[in-house]
Amino acid sequence: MLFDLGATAVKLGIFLGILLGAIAPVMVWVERRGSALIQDRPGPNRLGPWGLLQPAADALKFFFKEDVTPSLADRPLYLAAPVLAVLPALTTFVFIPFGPTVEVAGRAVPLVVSDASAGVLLFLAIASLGVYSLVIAGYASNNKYSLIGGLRASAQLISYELAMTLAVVAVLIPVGSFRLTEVVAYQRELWTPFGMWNVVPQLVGFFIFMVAAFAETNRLPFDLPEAESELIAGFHTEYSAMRFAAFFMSEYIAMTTLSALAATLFFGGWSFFGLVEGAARTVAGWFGPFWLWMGLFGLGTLLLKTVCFLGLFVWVRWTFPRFRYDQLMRLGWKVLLPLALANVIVVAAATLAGWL
Amino acid sequence: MTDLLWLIPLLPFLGAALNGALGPRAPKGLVTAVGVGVPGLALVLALGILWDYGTRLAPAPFEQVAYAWTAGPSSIDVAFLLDPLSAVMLFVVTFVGFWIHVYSVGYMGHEGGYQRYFAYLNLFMGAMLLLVLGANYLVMFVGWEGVGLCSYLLIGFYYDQKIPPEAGRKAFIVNRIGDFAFLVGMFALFATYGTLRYTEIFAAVAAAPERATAPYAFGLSLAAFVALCFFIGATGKSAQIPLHVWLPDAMAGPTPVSALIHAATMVTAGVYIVVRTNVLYQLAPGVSLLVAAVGAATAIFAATIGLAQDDIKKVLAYSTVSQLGYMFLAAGLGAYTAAIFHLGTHAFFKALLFLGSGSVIHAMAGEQDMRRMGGLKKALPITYWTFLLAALAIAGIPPLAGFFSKDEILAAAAGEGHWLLYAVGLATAGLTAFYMFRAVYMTFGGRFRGTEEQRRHLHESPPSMAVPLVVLAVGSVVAGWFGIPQVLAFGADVNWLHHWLEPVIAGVGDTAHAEHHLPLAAEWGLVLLAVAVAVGGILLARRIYGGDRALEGERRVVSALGPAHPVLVHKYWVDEWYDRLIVRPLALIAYGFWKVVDGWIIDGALHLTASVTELTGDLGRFSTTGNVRNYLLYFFLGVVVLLGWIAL
Amino acid sequence: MVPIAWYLLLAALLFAIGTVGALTRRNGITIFLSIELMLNSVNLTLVSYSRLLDDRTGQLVVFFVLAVAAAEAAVGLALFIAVYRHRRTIDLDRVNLLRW
Amino acid sequence: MIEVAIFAIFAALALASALVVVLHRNPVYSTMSLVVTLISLAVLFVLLGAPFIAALQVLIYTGAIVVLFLFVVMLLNIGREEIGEQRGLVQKGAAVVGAGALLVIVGLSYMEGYGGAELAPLDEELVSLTGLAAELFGRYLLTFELVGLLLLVAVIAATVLAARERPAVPTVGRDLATAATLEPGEDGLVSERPDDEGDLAGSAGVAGGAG
Repeated sequence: MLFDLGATAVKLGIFLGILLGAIAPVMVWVERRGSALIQDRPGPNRLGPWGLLQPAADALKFFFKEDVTPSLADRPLYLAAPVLAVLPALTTFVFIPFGPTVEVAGRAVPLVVSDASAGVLLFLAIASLGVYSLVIAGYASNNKYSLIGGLRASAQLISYELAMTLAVVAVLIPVGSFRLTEVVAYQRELWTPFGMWNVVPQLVGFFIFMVAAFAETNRLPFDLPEAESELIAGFHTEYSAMRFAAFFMSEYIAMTTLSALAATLFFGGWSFFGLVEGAARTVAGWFGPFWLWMGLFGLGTLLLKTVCFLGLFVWVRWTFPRFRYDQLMRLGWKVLLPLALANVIVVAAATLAGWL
Repeated sequence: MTDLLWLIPLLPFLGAALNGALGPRAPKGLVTAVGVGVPGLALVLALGILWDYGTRLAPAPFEQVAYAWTAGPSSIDVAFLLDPLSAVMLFVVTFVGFWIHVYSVGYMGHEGGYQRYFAYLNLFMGAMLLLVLGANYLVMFVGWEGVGLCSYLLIGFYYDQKIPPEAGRKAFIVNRIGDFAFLVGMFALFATYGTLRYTEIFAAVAAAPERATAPYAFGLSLAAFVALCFFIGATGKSAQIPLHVWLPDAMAGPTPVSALIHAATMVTAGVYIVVRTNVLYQLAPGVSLLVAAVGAATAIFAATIGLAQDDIKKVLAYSTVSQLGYMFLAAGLGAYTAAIFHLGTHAFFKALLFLGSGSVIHAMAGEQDMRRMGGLKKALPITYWTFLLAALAIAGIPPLAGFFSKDEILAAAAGEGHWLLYAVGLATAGLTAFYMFRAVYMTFGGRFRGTEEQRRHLHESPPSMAVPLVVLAVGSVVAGWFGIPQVLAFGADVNWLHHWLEPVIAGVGDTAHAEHHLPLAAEWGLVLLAVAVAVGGILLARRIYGGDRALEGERRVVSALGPAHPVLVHKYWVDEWYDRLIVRPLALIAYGFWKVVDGWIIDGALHLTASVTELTGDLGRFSTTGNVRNYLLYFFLGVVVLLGWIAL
Repeated sequence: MVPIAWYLLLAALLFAIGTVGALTRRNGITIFLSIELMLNSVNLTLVSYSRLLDDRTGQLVVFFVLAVAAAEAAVGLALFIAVYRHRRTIDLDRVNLLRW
Repeated sequence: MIEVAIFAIFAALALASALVVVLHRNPVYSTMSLVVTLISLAVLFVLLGAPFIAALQVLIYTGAIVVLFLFVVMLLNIGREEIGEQRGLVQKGAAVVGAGALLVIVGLSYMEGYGGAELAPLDEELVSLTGLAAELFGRYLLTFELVGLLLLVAVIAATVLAARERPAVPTVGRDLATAATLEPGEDGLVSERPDDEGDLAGSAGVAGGAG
């Protein structure tokens, strides 16, 4: 009992540490340097080597900026919005596995915070709660740009959630379970003795998932809720200081979790064609317990894949132009959704045929 | 050939439909072709069928079912019956009818509504044929009503004038009174025998007379009851007392119509139906006697009126009524053959008379008052001679048609020993001769008394009118030769019609009576007496009206009659009495019903329900506030109550 | 172990609250929300029974209720949008043309 | 023990937020507190051994339906309810009384029904998803299809109803009109879908309803 609680606490701690301590600052840096790289300019390079300390400076600035609350704002909601933004983003990570179930002091410990039977469902459910923060922020700011941004956000998120969910469904059909651990396990036995990544049979689904992910995170080319050229900064126009930072971070965290999910669903999650276990076993042969190395290597692999996706996010952001709103809606409803449905049907048929 | 029987009634209906569809703009030639061609076809067809039927050795009644009208246990079909009786009627109707159609072409030539006229006339032909050919009372009744309708339409043909439409309405309503009784009779028959087919009913009656003679209603036996009802109907159709009032007014219609409908065919429908139902009449001696009495009364009554009329058509109308009286007299006496015989002969010479008068009126440009005529002999010779012939025929001068038929009736009266009836008949014969020749002399004799332009307008009728006159004249001569009594044939049995109608007039039970049981001498005496009376009437008329003495003769008569004359002129004020005794009270009652029953009770009830509804609505509407939450509340509270009722 | 009656009572309470809301509020949206509340209390009841009777049907019915609620929300809100366009309000006391 | 605690907490939360839903004058607050109610109910569902239903609850209700409400609230920019003169006091009183009566009736019947009913230990079979899916696409397949049809109809109806007839002046940004008209359709369209997908993807497909 206590042990389990402790294990869960440890796992949670690890994740929170990674997300808040590592991913967010690093992403800030990556974003700014990456944009500079793409736009062929130096970017932040004064603080520390290659400006590596820039994020810290940003954080400091956020801490010390004045926290303005518009006088006509709906205060309680205005204050609640940023929190609502961060919470779901952080929570969803608990369903991402970073290793198999291992022996720790004679007890079986799954290397995942929560292995609920409705895992993916809960992931999506909680992720879908993120909408509220944007809408509430937009409304509470009592500012028409913010309101429009919030409205856009709600419409856009709901629209693309469909496509994304259906893509996930297509992945889950052959697996036959909502547990992400099962998804990973499935990919480890698919076709070859070393397993095969879902991206191969599910290429279409992967494409849909990624596009939807971009929209879900309000990233370019789908960042209309905060399109600066039209809405200043959309729903978080009025926010400043740490509350603004909260939105900022929540966006990065959402990106990260989605990337992790993508990695887990389509790229074998923590596994790498059996190499990870192998490496863990060999290293454990020299010293240290297996479960430790297993966890570390699994987490490492997962992070590696995640970071690749994050890079992709940045790359796309600075490369693509922004959609117009009606184009966005048309794409979501008239292209992605039918495509996803067709994909689901095809996959279901293939599963019945026994190919997957 | 007889299989085509159903075509005969159908053809005129088709003609009527066609002419009706053509519309007033239709070319006259086409209308004429249809209007006259159709009855012509019917005539040819009828002659063919009659020949085919008559030349059979034993002409059994031929019945043909056009189609089943009503289904069920007691089905009533649209069926046609061809038996000796209907054969005679068929011939008369088609023959006279056709020639009157031809006549109409000339007579109506200048009138408006030419096509409408022929449509009506064809329709009448169809209905009349339906009447005489129907194999059961219902089909017959359809025809019966049909002819009534046509009569109404044709009397009111000049709907833009005042009198004709009223006359039409009068005819229709009076007929309806009779029809009502007729319907009751039909119901009684149907209720008793479960069928309306002639053959079945008569067979049933003949098989079990006691059933028909059993007391039925109002202290009458079934036979008596039905016979009475039918007779009332007949009085309506055939203008017998007390329902005779419509016929004289019916003269408001075009003259050919008067000839065809109100002299030759339709008005004889009553006689026809009585004869057709003779089986029942034979079982109801009382009613038969009533029929005879009414007939006789009508005969003399109408004849007397005829004395005082100045309108030529009125004279003919009353003579028609009186002749019809003769027929009923015969029928009532059981001399059905005589009735039909007289019906046939009368059809010819009365039609001829009317057509002649029509030709006169035509020549006089619509003038109908005999006092303004006179001296037309030279102007319209054909008309004169034919008219004279017909007058002789109706007066009963041998060897013309009227003589034989009338004599047979009188003989029957005498033979039955009803001397009163005989006397009445004889007197009527004399009166008939008198007023007919009064008409002849006033019209054709003496000098012309009309205006100048009438004189200039005088002209003999066109052939289309002349030819029918001649044909019918021939008819009025020979028609009588089909029923020459044994006596007059010096014992030779040449009474063809008598034998022909034998199967239809089969005596039932003991009521079968031998006709001639008078000594031969008496027979001859009666015949000579009748002829003498007729001649006397003629001579008297000549004495009074002959030559140029028409008008002062009239004056002499008037003074001679004294106070009686106005009575006759005003037809015994029958119309006035009816108006006082029936029409006005009826109108009063109707007014009361309209004001009280309809106005207060019925409408009142209606308004009451309406206002109650409105009141409840006014009270209830406040529950519909239009506010959804209130409705929701009602609903919810209801649920709570229900739930409490269930749970606790 | 929580006695099932508690769940049921909780559901009943929620239902009552929802009812009062639906019957007393004037704002269409709020009424709609109250109705959703009632639906959910029913869901809770259903799930409780499926637990009590150890029968899955209750959960399935909840599933259908969810679907139907989705449809209801879609149509209902569309209606509100339409009403608002014409009357510039969704105060149901003002949308009462259908009256005497 | 823990279970009782969790139940107590979330039941209280649900009740409180429900009261806010009903009583608050601002629709936005009502909506948000409805979200709270729903989530706490979801937790109770988990306690009752229906995690799948709980997930769906969050996914469909909070993730889609209530967002829809919020969206409409904002699109129509419905502010605080006009504090008009206190109309319909009778209505209010009757409503409260009726609700109280209902509560008493139901409560009494529950109490005498399951006052001390002890629950059988939760068996995994009840919780398992596959069983649920099997039954959903077995006994209730027809119902499922019908619900799909219903949703399809709802989509069409909503689109037609909300479609803007010219000239139309939405209170908030015109560029949202498309969204406004599309919006209501959305969850309909998707949760109506699984019936094309056939059997085992079904339950997952319903998750698609989350959209």
